[in-house]
Amino acid sequence: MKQKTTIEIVDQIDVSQVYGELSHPHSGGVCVFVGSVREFTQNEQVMALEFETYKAMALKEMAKIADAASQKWTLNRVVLRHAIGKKEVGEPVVVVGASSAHRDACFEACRFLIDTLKERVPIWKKEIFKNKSVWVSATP
Amino acid sequence: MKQKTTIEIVDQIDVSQVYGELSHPHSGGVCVFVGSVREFTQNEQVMALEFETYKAMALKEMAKIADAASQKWTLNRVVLRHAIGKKEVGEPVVVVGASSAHRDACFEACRFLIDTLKERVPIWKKEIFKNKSVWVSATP
Amino acid sequence: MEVLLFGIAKDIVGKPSFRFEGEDAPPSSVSELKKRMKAAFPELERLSSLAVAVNSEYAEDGQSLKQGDEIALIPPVSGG
Amino acid sequence: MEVLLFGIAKDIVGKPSFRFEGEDAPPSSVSELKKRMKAAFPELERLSSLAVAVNSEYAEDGQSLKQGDEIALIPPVSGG
Repeated sequence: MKQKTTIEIVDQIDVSQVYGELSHPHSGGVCVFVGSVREFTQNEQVMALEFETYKAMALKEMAKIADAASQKWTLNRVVLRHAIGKKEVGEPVVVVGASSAHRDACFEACRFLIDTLKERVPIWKKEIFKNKSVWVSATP
Repeated sequence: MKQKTTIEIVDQIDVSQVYGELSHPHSGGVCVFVGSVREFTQNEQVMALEFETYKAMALKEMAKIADAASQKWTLNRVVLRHAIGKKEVGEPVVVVGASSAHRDACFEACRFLIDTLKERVPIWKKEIFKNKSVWVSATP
Repeated sequence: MEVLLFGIAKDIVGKPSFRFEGEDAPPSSVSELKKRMKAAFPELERLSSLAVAVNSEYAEDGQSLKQGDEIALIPPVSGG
Repeated sequence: MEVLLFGIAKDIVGKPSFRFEGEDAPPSSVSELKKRMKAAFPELERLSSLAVAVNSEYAEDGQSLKQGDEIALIPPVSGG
């Protein structure tokens, strides 16, 4: 059976839809990771995050990550979805997940999806503080 | 801040509510595991699962697992929810999750929650096949 | 003294609880309870494991039992 | 030859794309592109890393560039 993959860059993430996308009659386990805007970074209060992307490339990289995951593990469904634009504290910015027959595969794949997304996908995050804003990880 | 924990045994799981329960302004990451009824076990077709529990004890054990997790990791929210009764293929039967500032803690805690739940919580699952039914793991 | 039964233990005994009554004294410890239940229902020997809960907590073999305790047999769990 | 700019690279250059035009030939390889961009905008040297994408794929330093390629500077990514 062909694995079904959902790859998206969106303005707003609806977290409630991901389980339906990952659910599959041959899957006993679904693992989902949601990243959201945290109020504090190294004790400084974050007002919001702003995300931008090189969309054509980001979608290609996300598809490569899904392919790599489905070569490493036997997965029935994979989702990678990232939001762009301005996000307030508490808002979801990324959701990734996988479903598989047994839980080992979906846990390991889910961790791989978010780790590799953060390493490779061309998306940039600016932290907006009260009196300044900073592109995250841009400088040493 | 006190960690908020949700511990429940229910007739039906609504997977869409769990993100709202785990979301927290100090959490950058949420990890959720959903276990559902799989169509095949060792190549035999499963018609349904039937779950029963010793509820008073199950709730106590689930609360102990949440406490143990929040001692091992710094978590903002923890959810353990299990369904009982008859469940068809594809239906969710268990959802566990945790949220934390960084993703390491929520991934590790989520895995611990489901592994320990499966080891210790007094819930029993009967697999209903076409011509027989079997209490899972009951005999060697 | 009543013993709550679940899952396969309930099927083996044929009812959701079992009562020690009559002339014999009820078992005074977890290990005695297990021994007497297995003697009365030999099929319990076939299980991968058999634990006992006292007042809805797992109990060690050496734990003593008293009237009024809530006692349950816990066959191998299989949640999730 | 146009170079797409994102994140801090866009801020450093001050616009969303940069064009090599006029008398100088455009850069013929990824490494030459990086060298010339850093010479024109020294603040790019401060970045933790600077990658180049050609036709929306990460490109090695040795890769050659030709007219019509879609070229982009990729400063350190920070999604998720």
